[in-house]
Amino acid sequence: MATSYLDKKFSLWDWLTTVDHKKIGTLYFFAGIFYFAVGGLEALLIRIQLMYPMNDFLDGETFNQVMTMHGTTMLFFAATPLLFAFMNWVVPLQIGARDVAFPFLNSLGFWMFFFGALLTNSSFFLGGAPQAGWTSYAPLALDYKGTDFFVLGLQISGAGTIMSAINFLTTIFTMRAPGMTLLRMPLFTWSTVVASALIMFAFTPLTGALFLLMFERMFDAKFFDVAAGGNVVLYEHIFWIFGHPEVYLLVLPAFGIISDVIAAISRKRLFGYHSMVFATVLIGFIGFMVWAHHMFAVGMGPTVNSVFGIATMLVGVPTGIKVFNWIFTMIGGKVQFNTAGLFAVSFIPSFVIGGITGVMLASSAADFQFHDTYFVIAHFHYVIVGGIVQAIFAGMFYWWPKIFGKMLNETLGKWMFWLFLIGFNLTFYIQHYLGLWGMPRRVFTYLPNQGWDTANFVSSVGAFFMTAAVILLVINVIVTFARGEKAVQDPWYGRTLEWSIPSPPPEYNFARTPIVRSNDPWWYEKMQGKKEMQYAEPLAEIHMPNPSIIPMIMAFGTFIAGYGFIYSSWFGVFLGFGITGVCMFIRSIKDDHGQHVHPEGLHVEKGVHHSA
Amino acid sequence: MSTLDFKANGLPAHPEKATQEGRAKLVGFWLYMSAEAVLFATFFGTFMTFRNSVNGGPTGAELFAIPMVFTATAILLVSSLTSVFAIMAMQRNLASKMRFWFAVTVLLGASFLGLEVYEFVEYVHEGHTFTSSPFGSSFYTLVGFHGAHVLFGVLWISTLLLRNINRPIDTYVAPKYYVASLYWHFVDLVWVFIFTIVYLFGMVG
Amino acid sequence: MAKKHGYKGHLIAFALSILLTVLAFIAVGLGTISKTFVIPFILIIGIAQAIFQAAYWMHLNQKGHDFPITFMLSGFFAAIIVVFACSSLVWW
Amino acid sequence: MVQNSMKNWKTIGRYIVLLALAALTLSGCAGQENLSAMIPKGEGAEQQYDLIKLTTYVMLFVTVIVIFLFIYALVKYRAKPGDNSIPKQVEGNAKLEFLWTAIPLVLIIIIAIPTVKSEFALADVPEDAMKIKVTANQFWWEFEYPEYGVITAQDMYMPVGEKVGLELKSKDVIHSFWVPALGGKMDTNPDNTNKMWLQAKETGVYQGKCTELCGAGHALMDFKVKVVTKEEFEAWIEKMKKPENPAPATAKAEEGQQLFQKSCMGCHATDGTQRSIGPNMKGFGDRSTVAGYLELNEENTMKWLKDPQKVKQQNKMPNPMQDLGLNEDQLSALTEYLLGLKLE
Ligand code: HEA
Ligand code: HEA
Ligand code: HEC
Ligand code: CUA
Ligand SMILES: [Cu+2]
Repeated sequence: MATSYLDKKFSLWDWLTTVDHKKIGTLYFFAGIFYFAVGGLEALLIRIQLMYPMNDFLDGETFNQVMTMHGTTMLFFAATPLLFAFMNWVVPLQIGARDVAFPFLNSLGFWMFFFGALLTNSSFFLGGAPQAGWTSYAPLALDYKGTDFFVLGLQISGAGTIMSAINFLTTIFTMRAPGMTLLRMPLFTWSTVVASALIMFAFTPLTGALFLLMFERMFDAKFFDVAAGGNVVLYEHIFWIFGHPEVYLLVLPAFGIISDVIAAISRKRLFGYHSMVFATVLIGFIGFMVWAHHMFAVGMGPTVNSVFGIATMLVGVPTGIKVFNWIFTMIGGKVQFNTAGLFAVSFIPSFVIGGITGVMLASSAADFQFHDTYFVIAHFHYVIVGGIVQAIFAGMFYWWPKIFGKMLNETLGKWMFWLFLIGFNLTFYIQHYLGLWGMPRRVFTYLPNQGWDTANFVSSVGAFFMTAAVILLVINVIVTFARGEKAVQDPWYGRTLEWSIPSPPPEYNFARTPIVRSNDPWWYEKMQGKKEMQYAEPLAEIHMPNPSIIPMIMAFGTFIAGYGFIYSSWFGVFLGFGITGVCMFIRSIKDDHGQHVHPEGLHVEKGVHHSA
Repeated sequence: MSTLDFKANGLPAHPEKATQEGRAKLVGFWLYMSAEAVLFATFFGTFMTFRNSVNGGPTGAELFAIPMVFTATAILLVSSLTSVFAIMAMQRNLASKMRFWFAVTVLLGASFLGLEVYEFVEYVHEGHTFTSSPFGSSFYTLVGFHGAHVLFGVLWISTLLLRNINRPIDTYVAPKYYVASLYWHFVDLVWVFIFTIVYLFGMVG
Repeated sequence: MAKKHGYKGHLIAFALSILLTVLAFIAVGLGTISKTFVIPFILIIGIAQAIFQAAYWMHLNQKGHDFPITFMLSGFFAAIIVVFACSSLVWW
Repeated sequence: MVQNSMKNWKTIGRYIVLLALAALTLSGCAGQENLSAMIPKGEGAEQQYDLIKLTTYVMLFVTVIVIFLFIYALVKYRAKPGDNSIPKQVEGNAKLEFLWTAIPLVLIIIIAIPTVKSEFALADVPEDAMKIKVTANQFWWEFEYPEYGVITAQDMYMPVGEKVGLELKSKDVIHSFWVPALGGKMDTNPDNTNKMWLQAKETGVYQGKCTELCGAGHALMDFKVKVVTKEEFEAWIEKMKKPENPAPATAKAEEGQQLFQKSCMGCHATDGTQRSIGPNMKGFGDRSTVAGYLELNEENTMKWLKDPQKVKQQNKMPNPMQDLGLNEDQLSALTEYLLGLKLE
């Protein structure tokens, strides 16, 4: 058997310099889980504060900081990197590639995210976190020092995110194995395509919006100075042009995970593959034209509200196509309820509940009542926690054996599933009612005798169930690393290419590039009675990229420059950008032809280097 | 999949996309440009919003003068053409000719920047500054951001030229040159919108 | 259309783009043409010039560029939405 | 086989009953009167509640279908232990796929039409309606009645049954004006004026909330809408218009008045026709709250005056003791004076 990419002894240096997509995926994963715990802890603080009326556990300012950082951390520093982890782990394997198109950029993207997240979170220790909500509306946000950390942290991590998106797209478009046509790509890969496109076109307006905030705060620009003729609604528009696609770019990869897992656990081809692809693209497309549904109460007038309301409802149609296709994949199949399966299956009703409340919100006249209340909180936690988080858990149990070569513990997994399911329904179902009963969101406390006490208490209890579930997950991971059951190559009787290679895969993934002859190529070969894929080439030396420390240092430079801006120190700015610039310079003048490795079974003399 | 399939006396017809790495670079760079287009659009949108919010300061019609803008435009257009010449030379494996045209491009870019700095200084004297009004803030954000791109392009192409001053053209460096020239075109393209939307619209009022 | 890219082709392209530019400047410089005409006129000229340059100088008209074209178009679409949002919805 | 599916149907039936029960029990609690959007007391809120109900029913229909299919799939197609056979691989089904594209479209039309209707109805502020100018401040509300030249704070008075046109604006950051039982919310922006109307069907005191994050005091930026009969409203206006306030009843209140004129008048008018930086104090003694959310009484007023920041973080009033140099006795005098500021 081929030696796996994990067989080498790893030093810290290896992890800092790695450009292997699997290892970068792992970095993303653990960073993401860490921030998920941080964001979850913040959620817990929120729920503890709101457990009783007039609770004085957190004061208004602290609460706003915790609430802002909860939203920011969860969306940008937990959900996004966790999904990027899966993209890094899985996409090259699914398309039969040995690496990504730009391994250097991939690593740079990770480190930019890492330092950006660090910078934003450091605000807690440096005079207060941002406290104007994850939306950071002007002019309120302009009042707080914490906003600088928000702006620069997101700017840095956002740049990393855009790079990664470009990298994934290029990989998928130039590095597919022969025969892997676009319409044979697994749905997770497809959703990566659309999500990456959304990143490219949505994170850029965010970058713009953040620049406006930054210039206003640091260089006294006048964009939002109403007395001078500025306008604060401009910021809302730009923010939501980003903000709405942002939530879809999170949910689409989740859809992708669910599509792959449901097909695998049902042992059945995904029902309506073509309409699934079409729906994915359509959701991404319509997603760009609905942003103003977050702004119905801004006062844009009935015509604009109606147009955006109806456009928003239309997103329900392609999403519905997906939901029914998943159900009909199960119907007629043989559904296996392992932990991955449980999470994938329970994704469906949870997401649908969140989706239909979304359609209710899209009814603009009714949204005057829903807007900025706990009804909205309930809506998006159903789609996010019931949807994205459950999909992430499903993907985790599903792909863990491939990536780490060990099976996560099923018993612990099932316990976790039930605790989590109960927990999040307890927490968020009741919040629909709270919203209708008049409870606004983003309140640090509330008066007694408004009929909200019991519901809030119930909601907080649910959060403890979720905490227990997450702790079980952490235990599960530790136990599995310590003495988990070894995984076989194809534990779920899988369908896609990643299951045709060893668990964990060798460094170069595919010793020989496979030929793809059908959708679900691995399943197809198995059905033909084959034990392995057909190959496009004989065994030969494999060209792989060199590891490099430069990306990390380059990202570190932006980190320094970020603090330079925050503390108005030109020295810091120049030092930081100087570091980054020197790295770029070195990178561009130093030729890097990569290295050649020898796949197992091929005897080539050691030490001979074939770079030109 | 060797990196270099160098023929004895010549290059493949399209050396920039002869290798997998080269092809990926091109695709990736196009993606990058489409993303940047949206970033510029954000600043264009901001500018459009505030183009009349002058806060008592000078208006676009009072500030902008045709000769200066036209000169700047002409410089940038010509530099785009020279970078095309450079790439054509590269594709014919004429290294020194390529270097010459790229050097011209860099010089033109630098003179554009000089002109822009001069222009900004003028405006500041007339009371049109970054902090004077939303119009000022959005003007300098947009035009300055473009200027920063020009500066980056100048530095980038110069670095490429210096680094490879004695090096023949091969399929390893060809994509680098090609991508740099694409970038330069992109910067020129953005300028087309800037002179139309910022300057010409501004003069019309 | 012209798929070859000799010096001549590029010079023609250049002449055209200078022509378009001059036209736009003249339309504005005359100062006599009404605003309602000039604004759309120079905008169209600008877009025409952009497409033109992208096709000839950036070789988008050559084959094998479907993918960049798709994304440039999507980017353009997103860009228009952004500009539209900012310039028309903000002051309602 | 037949028996088996019978059993499955029963299970599904039980689930549906359970779900319906859950829905019923929960819809039983509609929240608190005069606060909940589910107990509408105004024309706008009623329209919106109708829309909420309609969308809920349509969406419940969708959910029932999905849950039904879902449970069917789970129960019927769960793999039996040891069964490793491979099910038939199906590519799709064009008819079915068309069906679940078309039906949602129809459902969306069903929701969209009343939405648009109601949207335009809600935006249609009659020209001749009585106007109230609402100005939001961190973290209090000012209400101006331009036709009458009256300005007040925290408690908005309006006549029952009549459509009132609101013009909303903010002095600083964005806030949002919401009286759930009377109608939906509308943002108050610093850069332009928004319009909406309210029409109350019953007299009473309705709770209002600020629903756009506006700082640390956001949660406490409550206000009251007092819906009274037309006569009571006219009477209130008359009282508000009177320039003079009742003479202080005690010596202590007298002292308070002097202190107030010295230290507080700069920000707080006591004349109901004047605008001031802080809330207008005319009729303060008749309000239901101090600082918008604490019950109005001596203790709470003292609490506010002793340390406004503690009562409402980040609010814009200076600390009377530290910043204005008043001592506790003086505060107590001020309190007595303020509580005596009643309408007569
Ligand atoms: C992953 C995240 C995610 C997803 C997928 C969605 C999906 C949707 N969202 Fe949500 N939304 C958020 C995250 C998300 N949202 C967040 C974070 C906010 C708050 C931001 C903030 O203010 O902080 C928000 C806020 C938000 C608002 C603004 C509320 C307000 O502030 O007033 C609206 C309004 O229209 C809305 C609508 C929708 C709709 C219509 C969908 C649709 O895509 C849902 C489509 C799905 C279905 C409809 C279910 C399946 C379909 C069928 C079974 C077919 C039958 C269907 C029909 C007949 C319609 N969302
Ligand atoms: C990906 C996005 C995401 C996720 C996963 C979550 C998850 C959760 N959210 Fe969050 N939420 C948002 C995105 C998200 N949220 C956003 C965008 C906002 C709006 C912010 C704003 O208004 O600006 C918001 C706002 C928000 C509010 C409203 C705050 C307000 O308006 O005042 C509430 C209140 O209940 C809440 C609760 C929760 C809870 C209980 C969870 C739970 O699901 C969390 C479960 C996880 C845990 C409980 C982790 C437990 C782990 C540990 C405790 C550590 C253990 C570690 C070791 C042993 C090593 N969220
Ligand atoms: C700088 C201006 C300023 C000064 C001076 C000032 N106040 Fe205030 N006051 C405010 C503001 C602003 C508020 C609203 C605070 C809030 O609710 O956020 C307020 C609120 C109040 C309230 C609660 C009002 C209500 O409607 O519930 C009282 C009572 C009060 N002030 C009394 C006083 C007294 C007494 C003094 C003098 C000792 C004083 N204020 C001085 C600005 C001021
Ligand atoms: Cu005012 Cu919230
Ligand atoms: Cu949205």
